[in-house]
Amino acid sequence: MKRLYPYLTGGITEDWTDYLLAYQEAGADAIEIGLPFSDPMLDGTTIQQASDRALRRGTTVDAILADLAAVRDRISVPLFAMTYANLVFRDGPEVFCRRLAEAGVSGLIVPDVPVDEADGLSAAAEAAGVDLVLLAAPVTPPERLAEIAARSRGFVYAVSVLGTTGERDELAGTAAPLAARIKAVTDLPVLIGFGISRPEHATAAARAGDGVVVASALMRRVLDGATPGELLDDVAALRAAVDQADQEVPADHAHAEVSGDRG
Amino acid sequence: MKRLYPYLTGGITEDWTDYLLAYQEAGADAIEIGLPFSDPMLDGTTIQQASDRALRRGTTVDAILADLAAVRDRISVPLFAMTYANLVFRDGPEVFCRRLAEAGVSGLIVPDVPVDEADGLSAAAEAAGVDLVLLAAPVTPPERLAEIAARSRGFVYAVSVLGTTGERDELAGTAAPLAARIKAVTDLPVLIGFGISRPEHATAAARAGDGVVVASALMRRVLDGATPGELLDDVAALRAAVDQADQEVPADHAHAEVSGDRG
Amino acid sequence: MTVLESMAPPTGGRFGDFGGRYVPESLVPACAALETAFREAWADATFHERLAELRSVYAGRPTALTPATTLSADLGITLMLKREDLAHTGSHKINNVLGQALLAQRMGKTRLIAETGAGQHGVATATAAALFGMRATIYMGERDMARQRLNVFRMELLGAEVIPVTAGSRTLKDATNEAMRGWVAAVEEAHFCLGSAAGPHPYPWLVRQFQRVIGEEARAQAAVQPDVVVACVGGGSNAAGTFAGFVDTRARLVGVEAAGGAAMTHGRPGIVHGYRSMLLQDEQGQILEAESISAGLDYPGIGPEHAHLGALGRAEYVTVTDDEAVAALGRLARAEGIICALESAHAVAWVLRAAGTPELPAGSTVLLTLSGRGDKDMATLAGVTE
Amino acid sequence: MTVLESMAPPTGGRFGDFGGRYVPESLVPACAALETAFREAWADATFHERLAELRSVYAGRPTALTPATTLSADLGITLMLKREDLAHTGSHKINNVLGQALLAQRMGKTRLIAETGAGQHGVATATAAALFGMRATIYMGERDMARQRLNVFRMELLGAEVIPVTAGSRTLKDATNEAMRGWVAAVEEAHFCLGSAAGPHPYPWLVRQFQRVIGEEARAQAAVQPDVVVACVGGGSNAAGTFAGFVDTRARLVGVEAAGGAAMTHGRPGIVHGYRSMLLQDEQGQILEAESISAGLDYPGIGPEHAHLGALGRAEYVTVTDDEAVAALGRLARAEGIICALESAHAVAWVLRAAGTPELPAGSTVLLTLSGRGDKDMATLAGVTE
Ligand SMILES: Cc1ncc(COP(=O)(O)O)c(C=O)c1O
Ligand SMILES: Cc1ncc(COP(=O)(O)O)c(C=O)c1O
Repeated sequence: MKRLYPYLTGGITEDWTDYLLAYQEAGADAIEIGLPFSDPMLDGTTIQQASDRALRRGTTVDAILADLAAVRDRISVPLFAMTYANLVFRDGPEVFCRRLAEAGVSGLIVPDVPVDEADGLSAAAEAAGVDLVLLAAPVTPPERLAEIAARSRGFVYAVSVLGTTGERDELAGTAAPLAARIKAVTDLPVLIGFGISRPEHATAAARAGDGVVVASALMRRVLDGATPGELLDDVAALRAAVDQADQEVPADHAHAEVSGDRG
Repeated sequence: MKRLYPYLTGGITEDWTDYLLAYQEAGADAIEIGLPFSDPMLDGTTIQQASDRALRRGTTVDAILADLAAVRDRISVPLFAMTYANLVFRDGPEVFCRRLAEAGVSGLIVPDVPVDEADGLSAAAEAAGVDLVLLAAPVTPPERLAEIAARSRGFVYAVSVLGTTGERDELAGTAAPLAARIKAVTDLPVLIGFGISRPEHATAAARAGDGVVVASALMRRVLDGATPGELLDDVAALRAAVDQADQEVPADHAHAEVSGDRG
Repeated sequence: MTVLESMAPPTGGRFGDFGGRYVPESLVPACAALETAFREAWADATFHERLAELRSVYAGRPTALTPATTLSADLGITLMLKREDLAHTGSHKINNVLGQALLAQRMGKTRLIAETGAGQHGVATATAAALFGMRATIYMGERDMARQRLNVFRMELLGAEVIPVTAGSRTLKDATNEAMRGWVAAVEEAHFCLGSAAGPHPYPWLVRQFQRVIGEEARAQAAVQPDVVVACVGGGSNAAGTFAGFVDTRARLVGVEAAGGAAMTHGRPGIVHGYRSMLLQDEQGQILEAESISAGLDYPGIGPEHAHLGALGRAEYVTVTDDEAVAALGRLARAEGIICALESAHAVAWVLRAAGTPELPAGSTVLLTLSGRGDKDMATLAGVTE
Repeated sequence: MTVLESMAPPTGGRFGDFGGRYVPESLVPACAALETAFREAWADATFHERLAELRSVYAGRPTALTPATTLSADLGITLMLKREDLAHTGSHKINNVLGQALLAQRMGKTRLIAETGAGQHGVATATAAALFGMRATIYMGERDMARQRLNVFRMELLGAEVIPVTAGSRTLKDATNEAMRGWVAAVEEAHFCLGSAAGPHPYPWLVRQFQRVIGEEARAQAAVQPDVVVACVGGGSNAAGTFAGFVDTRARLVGVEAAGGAAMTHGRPGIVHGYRSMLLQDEQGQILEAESISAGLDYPGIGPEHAHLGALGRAEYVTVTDDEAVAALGRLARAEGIICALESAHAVAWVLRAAGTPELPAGSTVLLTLSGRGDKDMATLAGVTE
């Protein structure tokens, strides 16, 4: 089964956890929760705006984790926190990971902590029972890719494109080859993220890997005022698109199709 | 008899020669006529404005001389032209001096042609029968003063002050000592000019020298729209003030009085 | 680690507890390639020759060391000014940029990306790009663009594209984020020409190496070796370059921060823009906006080497207010006929304040780096003084 | 008179038929005293040492000689740029002003009076006054003050009094008249720090002697001796200083005037501001207002030495329009990363236009003096290009 991991910026609205429930209801396999940071280096305009809005609302990591704890018993899918190094190292990675675990968050993605800087965090995450997900990029060289895959937990995040998060007209031609390279060196699921903006991108990406992460396309809707109910429909459409990849062709063919975008 | 040489900017109004006639009627011993130049380096604001206005009216040296020729038979006092080097050297000093003579102008004052630069001009003036008046300043050293006095014709112009033309509240303390120094080396009349703004200045200066040149104080009135009749009264008042110097005390005493201003 | 070691190529990109390479995976190979290229270049005599040639025939180096005669007499000290204001483009930023552009060319890059605050680094980058026939893309906060219109125009005249950054405080911090995002998207063709001794490894080291010419020249020029060496600190490049010339002497090293951007004095350790150092941040770990009249010091972080030198006690960090800096700029202008940048005026202000106190005893010999000239700040100052 | 003699101290203040001392009697003793003081100083090794020291530790000399690599390749010539833009305060004007301030100090003067057009000479004078602890009074046309606001602010910051001149065209010509009037009134305490190789004797000679460091440095720096030496000409000081280094060589000397201020090309002999030279004037002998986008070239006269060199055929004088100068400034910026002053851009524009034509054949080696940097002109340019 191909996976769908939709993203939500924590604390974006007062009742932000309603979106989580809607995502779950629409068929999310797991949910990524952004812990907003003032300087989200790897994020494009949409996630920057979402982070800004959440912070201007007065959101904090504590508040988000408290909100999560409150809905914890209604959420059955795994939750991954996505945030930046400064928040993780603020009180030390041990404290941070323990608090995640206590709030029911089982994974962590920190885009500005590459594998070389991950030692302390890896250990802390492991000790707290949190999966530290590492990211791989199209420019990652083979040996390094192997190391990332080996040290990643939960899944490997394939950054589809040389660029920030944000919607794009086409799925990057770099997505499928990267997914293939990662799959060649690991048995962990490989999720493709960055720029999955339309159901057809989701289908194509899910074909190439084991599933997709969708962030900006959903957050733009939330920023525009769409309700949890409306988001449920969006996620459901993505779910259908991802599922389509399951019903089709071998990976080889899918690969060729996706990389066709390159020309 | 102490002398009064009032000044008028040529071409300042359409009927500017009416002022000449008024000056004469009021008792001027001679009249200085400014031939306006665009860059009157030694003139203060009043004469600058008068020159500007005359030039903006379209005045030229030719036009001024033609106007003069037209009233020539009604003017019996000597006329001195006062202007700057560029107008004098424009077509060569010979041509320039001849034209002055033809228009009935018998003297020439060029403040930016000091004695060191005067050779050619002196010769040309002499040939045309025009008196080239040289100027002496408070800072002129003795030997140089003797040379200036020796080479000046008509009179010696004593520049009363280190400064430009323009009205001042008091007659400069430098005026009388300079006049005395010049008189000691020449038999030519010594006229004091620059900053003779009020009748009492005129009296004091006339005491120290052989008479006064009055320019800015009169031109300010003309610029303010005073009529030839009004200027007649102004010049008459100066005439009276100058004449007062005649009725008095020996030169020695006058000198002491004026230089008293210094302290 | 001893102080001297701390000035050597950092192992694993660390200065003590600070530094590192906290960047997205997309940038790791580029940073690594840059490090390799820099190590090779730095070991290559031809590279040094070309750099030396550019510095002297193009950038106006060596810059003068000027005795501040009047101020020295007034203050009872011996004050020498290292005149980076005389360098081409008007500040020390050109030293770094010429080095990086040479390196970028060596690496086959065709484009330079840079962030800028005061615009001095942007102008320097645009200049080097023009000189090397490269494209330049300069990210600049909208607020800084308004404060430094002259420099925006200069960059455009030099053929650079200036991209207004509207996120966050719309100043240097946000421009840096956006430049790094721009680099992520163009990492194969573009070199990120970072403007201070900050950012991910190898930048803090590499930038300091390109700036050490300041300190080395000054040391060779000074007739008397200084007791105290002073420089203003934004990201910390002019200070790092100056200190590098004196770290192995007994001279006290003093870095002067803007009171509103004083990462050393008011910050705590944290990670931003790819490196770990002292940072202005709130209780939650959100980065704070700095507030300084001088765009070049309006930055919440500081280069990791400074955090390390501070932790070791080898360098001291002090702060100066906007008002003190403005007054110092005027006093230097009237006393010595030198209009320095508002950034540099912070260093001057500390000397004015400290001279004759135990902080800077009478009789001291002081070397102060004037990091740049003040032309760019005239509009700001006119606003303040009118 | 041979050309070489024409470069020696002029007899009676004449360069051939030009020059002289056409000033009010009140100024004659001051001019004479200045001449004497200058002759003495120039013969005094201590004076030269002090001047050399100031030039190097304060003003950033020697300035670089930069090969314009890209333009040279594009134009098929070898173009070298003498970088007066790197001198302290941003132009060659500082060379003259440091010399005159030293001289004024030697003469016991306590105040400097100056005229300024672009403001560069005013800034330089205010700078020297600050450095020497003298008062400075700067006369500047109101129109130039509006065009060069940055420089007005710089002068005031340096402690100078800037007096707006509202007479005539409200530009340099009128400021010069007013400065001379101001000098007449303060001749005992004040030195008139004239800004170009114009004015009454000994100024044209004295200013050229203080500026010859440009040409002499360039000659020593150039690996290949130039076939052609080019500089822009306002009053003519940077050109005179440049030419002085090459007048005894076979190099062609080319002075570039602004088309709207081309005294050599469109003027006739005349007398203004104390000297006889080529002048823009009407049929009646009234001085015309020059019209140039560059305030420093917006002057109807030219130094008498140029009139003489032109009459002898030793130097050529050509003109460049505002549009050509603006385009040249941009092209130099994009090709070499140097934003020069609009004045200097006139010299660049001539090279761009002439290169590859019989006027400046391919293969020529050209030395061009970049008289100043362009910061002061950004507002003007923004107005033109927007
Ligand atoms: C003139 C000047 N000085 C100092 C700085 C601060 O930078 P750093 O601390 O890297 O020297 C800047 C930054 O723009 C600057 O323009
Ligand atoms: C940069 C620059 N170049 C040239 C000139 C023209 O003066 P000169 O012809 O005396 O060199 C000026 C005058 O202000 C100037 O500022």
